[in-house]
Amino acid sequence: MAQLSIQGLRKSYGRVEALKGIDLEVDAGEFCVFVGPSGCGKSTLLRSIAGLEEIDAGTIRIGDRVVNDLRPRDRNIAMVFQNYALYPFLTVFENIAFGLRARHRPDAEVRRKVHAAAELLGISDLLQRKPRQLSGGQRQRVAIGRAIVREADVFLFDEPLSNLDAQLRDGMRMEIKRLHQEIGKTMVYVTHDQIEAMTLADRIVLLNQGQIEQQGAPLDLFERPVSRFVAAFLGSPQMNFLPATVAGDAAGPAVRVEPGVVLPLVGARAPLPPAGTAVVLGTRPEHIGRAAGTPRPGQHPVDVAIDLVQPTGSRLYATFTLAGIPVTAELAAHDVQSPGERLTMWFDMTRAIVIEPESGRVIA
Amino acid sequence: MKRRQVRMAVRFVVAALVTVLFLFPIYWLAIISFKTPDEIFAYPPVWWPEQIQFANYAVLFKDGDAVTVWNSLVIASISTVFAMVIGTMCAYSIARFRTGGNLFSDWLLSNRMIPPIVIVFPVFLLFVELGLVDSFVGLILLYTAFNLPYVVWMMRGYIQDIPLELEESALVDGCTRWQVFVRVVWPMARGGLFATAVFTFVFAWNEFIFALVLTRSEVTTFPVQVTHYFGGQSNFWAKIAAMSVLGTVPIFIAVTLLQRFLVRGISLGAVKG
Amino acid sequence: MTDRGAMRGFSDGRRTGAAGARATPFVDRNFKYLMIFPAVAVILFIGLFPVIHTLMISVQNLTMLDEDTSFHGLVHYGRLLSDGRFWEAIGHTLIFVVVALPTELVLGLALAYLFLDRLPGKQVFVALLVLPVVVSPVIAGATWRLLFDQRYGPINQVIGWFAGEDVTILWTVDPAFVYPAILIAEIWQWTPFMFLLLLAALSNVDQSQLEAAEIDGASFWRTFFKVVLPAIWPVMAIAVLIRALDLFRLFDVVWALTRGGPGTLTETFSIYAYVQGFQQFETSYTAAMSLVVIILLAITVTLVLRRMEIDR
Amino acid sequence: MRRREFLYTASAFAGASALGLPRVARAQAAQTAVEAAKQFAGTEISIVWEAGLQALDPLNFSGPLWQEATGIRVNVIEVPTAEMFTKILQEHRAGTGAYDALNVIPAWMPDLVRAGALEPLDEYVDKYGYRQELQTIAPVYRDNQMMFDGKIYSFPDDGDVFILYYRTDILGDPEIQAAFREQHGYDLPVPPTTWKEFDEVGAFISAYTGNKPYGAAFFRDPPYGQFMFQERFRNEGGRFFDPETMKATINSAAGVKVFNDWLAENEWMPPGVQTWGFVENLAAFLQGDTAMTISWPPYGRWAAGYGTDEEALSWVPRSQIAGKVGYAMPPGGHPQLAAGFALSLSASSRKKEAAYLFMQWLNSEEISLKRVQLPTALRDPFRDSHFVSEEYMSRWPEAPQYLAALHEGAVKGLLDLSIIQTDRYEEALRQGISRLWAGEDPQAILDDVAAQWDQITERIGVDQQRAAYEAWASNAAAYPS
Repeated sequence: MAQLSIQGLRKSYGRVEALKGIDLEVDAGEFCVFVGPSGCGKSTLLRSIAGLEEIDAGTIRIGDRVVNDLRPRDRNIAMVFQNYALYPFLTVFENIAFGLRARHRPDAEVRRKVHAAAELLGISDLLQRKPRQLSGGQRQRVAIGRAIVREADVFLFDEPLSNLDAQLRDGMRMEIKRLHQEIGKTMVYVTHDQIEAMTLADRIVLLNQGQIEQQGAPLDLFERPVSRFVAAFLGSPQMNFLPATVAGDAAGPAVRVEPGVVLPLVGARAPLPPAGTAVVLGTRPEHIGRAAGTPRPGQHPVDVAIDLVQPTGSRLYATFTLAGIPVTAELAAHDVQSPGERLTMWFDMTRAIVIEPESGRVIA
Repeated sequence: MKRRQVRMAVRFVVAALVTVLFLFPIYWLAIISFKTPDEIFAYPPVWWPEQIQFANYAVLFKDGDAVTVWNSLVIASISTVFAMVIGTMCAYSIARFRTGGNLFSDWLLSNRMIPPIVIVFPVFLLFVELGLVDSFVGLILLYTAFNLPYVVWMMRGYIQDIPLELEESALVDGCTRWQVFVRVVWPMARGGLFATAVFTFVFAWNEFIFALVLTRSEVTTFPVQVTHYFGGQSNFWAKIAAMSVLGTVPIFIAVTLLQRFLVRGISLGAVKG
Repeated sequence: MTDRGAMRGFSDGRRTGAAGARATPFVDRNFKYLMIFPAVAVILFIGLFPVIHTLMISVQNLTMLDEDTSFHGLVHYGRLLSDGRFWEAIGHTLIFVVVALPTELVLGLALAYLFLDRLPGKQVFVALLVLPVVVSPVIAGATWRLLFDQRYGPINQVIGWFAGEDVTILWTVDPAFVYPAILIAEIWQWTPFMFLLLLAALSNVDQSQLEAAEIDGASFWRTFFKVVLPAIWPVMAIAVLIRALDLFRLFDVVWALTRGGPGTLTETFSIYAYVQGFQQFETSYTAAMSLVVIILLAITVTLVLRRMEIDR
Repeated sequence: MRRREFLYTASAFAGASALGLPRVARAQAAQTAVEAAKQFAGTEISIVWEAGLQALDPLNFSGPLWQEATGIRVNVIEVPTAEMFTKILQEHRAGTGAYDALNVIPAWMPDLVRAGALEPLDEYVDKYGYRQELQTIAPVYRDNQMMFDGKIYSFPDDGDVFILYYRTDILGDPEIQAAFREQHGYDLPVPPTTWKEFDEVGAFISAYTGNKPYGAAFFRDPPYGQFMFQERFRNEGGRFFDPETMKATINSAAGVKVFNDWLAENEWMPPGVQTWGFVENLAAFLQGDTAMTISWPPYGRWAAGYGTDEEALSWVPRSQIAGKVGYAMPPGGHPQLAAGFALSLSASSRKKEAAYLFMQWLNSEEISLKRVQLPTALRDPFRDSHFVSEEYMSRWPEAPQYLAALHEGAVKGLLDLSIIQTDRYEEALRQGISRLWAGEDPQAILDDVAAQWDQITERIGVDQQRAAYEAWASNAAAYPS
């Protein structure tokens, strides 16, 4: 049964519509991530769930209660904020205990729960410190601790890792994932970072301009994006989008990206529009590789001249020009020596998508 | 290197001279309070008394005049606490909910601009009506009211500097609005509370015109007491000096202890930090 | 990242429907009004009532002997127009404002520069220099009375050392010296105020901009006007405004030193109002005078604020 | 008197009245008051008193004594002179009953009575048999500072009068006398009796001794100078108003002469004398820096060293001139009865009876004699009996001459101008004096002051003011006869 259920949620600030009708169900124990570019409404959505924003229309249910008109304190939720929102004047212990104290829980219970949470997060030895004596990661743990002692129905995370440096972020991400596995609570997590979204989520909700663009399991979205927006948002480096036209071909559906370069589309697909229609071909960098040996089915060779090489150590990004735009390919570390090199690339056309340019919808 | 040192030495000497110059009047006042009558009326003036003596202070304590410092302390302290609590509540409402809009804020602040001389008479009549003349309650109420615009103005700035997330977090964690104010905003604004309270206190401590008109004998404050020594037949310079020192020392101590909060308070919040 | 743009605050908690009225307690629903209520009540009580009362008595005719509360129209306002002493008092007040204010500003700025860079004992100097500001103005006035005493005060004595003979400057009587005497006392008390503010403001000026100016070879004055002044302007504006308002109600120091004399040469508005209201009991006339001044002040301050566009 | 003595006296007194012992006849008013007041034991009455030395009387002496005798506590409200009139009138307007008894300066009486602030006392005086003792107050005070419109409004309680104090050793110095005679062709008058003589003697001493001491110094600070002007102006033949038109005549030749003489005197007086008030002038005289001065009676007591070892008087510089001071009428012979407090009953008091009894007791023959001898307080002899008190005469060697001078002053003295809103006229005059020190032309200043006076008169109403002035001027002590 759905732990969190939202129907027809609308919210505007003056004349700016922040949320334009959101429908969403989050199952009990599910880890749901709201992701999207800044300004897409994901934080507003989260804050509406928390009761920090008042909504203009729609219904929000937590469990079987409609919480629209409940104060935040009455919704039985817990929330972790981007800047941790720790109280600098309280010790770590009191920070974690804050919610319990506000509800006047007995002292023994407070102590027991705080210590349990601290244990879980590995911050037991920090309890008597003040927040300013903690590192960023430790502060984050305290913030999480403060949320989990509450034993709330739903946990909300508002970009909790964005203030951490890259290395710490990876570590914390793992811990949050483990935490979710251990306590098994419903979690709603907001981020603008697609890697976080991909790695953490049971379900990703991708928002764009106040609407849900697509939602589902991470791999679903990655592999079967419904729109150019989704395709572009997930994956790094970004998917290449090449202008193309539909080409009728005896062997099957194909697109022409530039004179002489016709790429056949492989796999089960919806039928393409008539030949000559302008479309956009989407292909991810990791689906372009240096030709070697015999091509697997669906791999199609294209001759290119490399313009730019960006080695990352384990991999290498090579950029060449095709259809008048730069295209990036993700290659093995030593596949290309220097710019100017001419070589043959294999395009994996089983994974390529075709997009209708006007609407941005994926059509095949 | 050498030139830099010379420059600093010169600056140091100038700074020292300026400081001495600015402190001299206070020194003179203080030293008079220790002089004997003969030394006060000595010509040419005596810059350092032969022997420090406390007779001028002893008289103040013996006659009970020193109690006016206590009166000032009571009135200034209580009115400061009231003004801080009420003012900070109001400031919070304005800062976070924009209550009443700019018009309300402007109106609040404009109350501070009214010269005291202008309203002291109507206030007197009002107090007569309410039996508040020559009462602690009256002056406390008046100073509270007079300080409120300043407190609201200052505290609004400090509250705006508090990250909103702290309050939101508290709301989610189970606080009512009032609990948020008491448990989060109040402790977070501590620095601002001090800075503002110093000046609220100084104002109430030093205020003269209201105290002059609205007190009789029970709650005379120390500035009014000092003017009592400007008698019709005599100016008691020794008493004036001793009473002034008695009333000024506490404020010097307070201000020195709270030095680091001073600048923002003094500048109506224009200078942060 | 936040989706909320410039919104830094809470929604007001009153947009919820009927269901909300039930679910959210009264206190939380009306929280913002309950929070301003005590302050508004106190200020209305002490701030608004007297002004309205002043307005009322200004159109009556209350004097020392007469408690005539019948309506007299605007006679007192008319009398104000032809009362030379009132306008002179306003003029004297303005003299204090226009002389003391720039002097305090310039001296304060010079002092701030003196203490800007590293200096041994800086903290102590600053802590000591601030003391005059918190001395009660009445006490400050009394202190300067002592200092300016032509016989038992040290100022004439020191001047005498330089002059090589005893001098007897009558600081509180001689028309050539009364203004300097009052101004010296006033400037003594409030220059540290300017100093403290400007020191803080100067310390906050972006160092990289100063260094850039230095590298460009700009002169001190050029740097000051192009870089420093714009940076400290907001603080300076506030300081000037505060001081201007304070100077306009100047009372205590003048009262202690000259009582507005000799004659009415140094009578400020506040002193004139005190004399009229409390010594001569021209109650209604004083009320009219007060209201005119409140209105003049309000207009001036509003204009100045608009001009300076001080951040609310 | 020290505190222990007060208590001794107090207990002896209380014991005596408790036993109902017959007392000398003239002490009856005090005793009557005490007996009648006992019914109010346990209450508290408030009395407005001038702040500072004056208030030490009720605070340390009469207040405790009264409480001991009657059980009525006295709450002394100290107010600086400059604020007294304001506060009394304010309080009356407010009607709070915060003040029961008042100290008032006679010049304020017409205004206070007109405003209804003072309670008529006749009824109480008769009820408590005080008329007889009122008659023994020195006539000039009794006849002029007690009644208004035929009713008693206050008890004169302070014989304030300006006395000329001069150094007998200096004016009597044979060497100086000889030199003076040589220069001026007449014997140095000890003391000078006209302003011409005074100025010549003063200037001569300053010059002869090289300003050690100066020939004389005065109060010149306007609040005090104002009294000095009133005295000298009238001794020079000046009149304040034309009784027909009520036009101010303060700018007459007499007024200008006074101003010009003042300016001339400043030349040989101590530099800065323009700013001198009570204390500066006192300090200079006691320290032997000036040979003559004019002031209120306490100068004479302190110059003799009477009571100056009291702690409360520690602010008075020690007298270097005890035994060397002579007392006389100021030049012209008619001293100003400057200010001088009287006791009045507040009309808004809610404890009139008790407050009245305290006033009667304070003012009575028995108690007032003690009070005028308090060295710290500033109440000066005002009853016929005070001037001839054996006890008082024994206080210091020259005390008999001192009392004689005060007595003479009470006979020849000139009343302060006292009409409707006197304070406004005085204020204009005070401002005129401060302009004189600022260097403006005497005639121009006085013309201006006269114009201001006319304006004030017009605002008050010429006829009304004329009536008030006529009533005042009809007193024998209004102008020298």
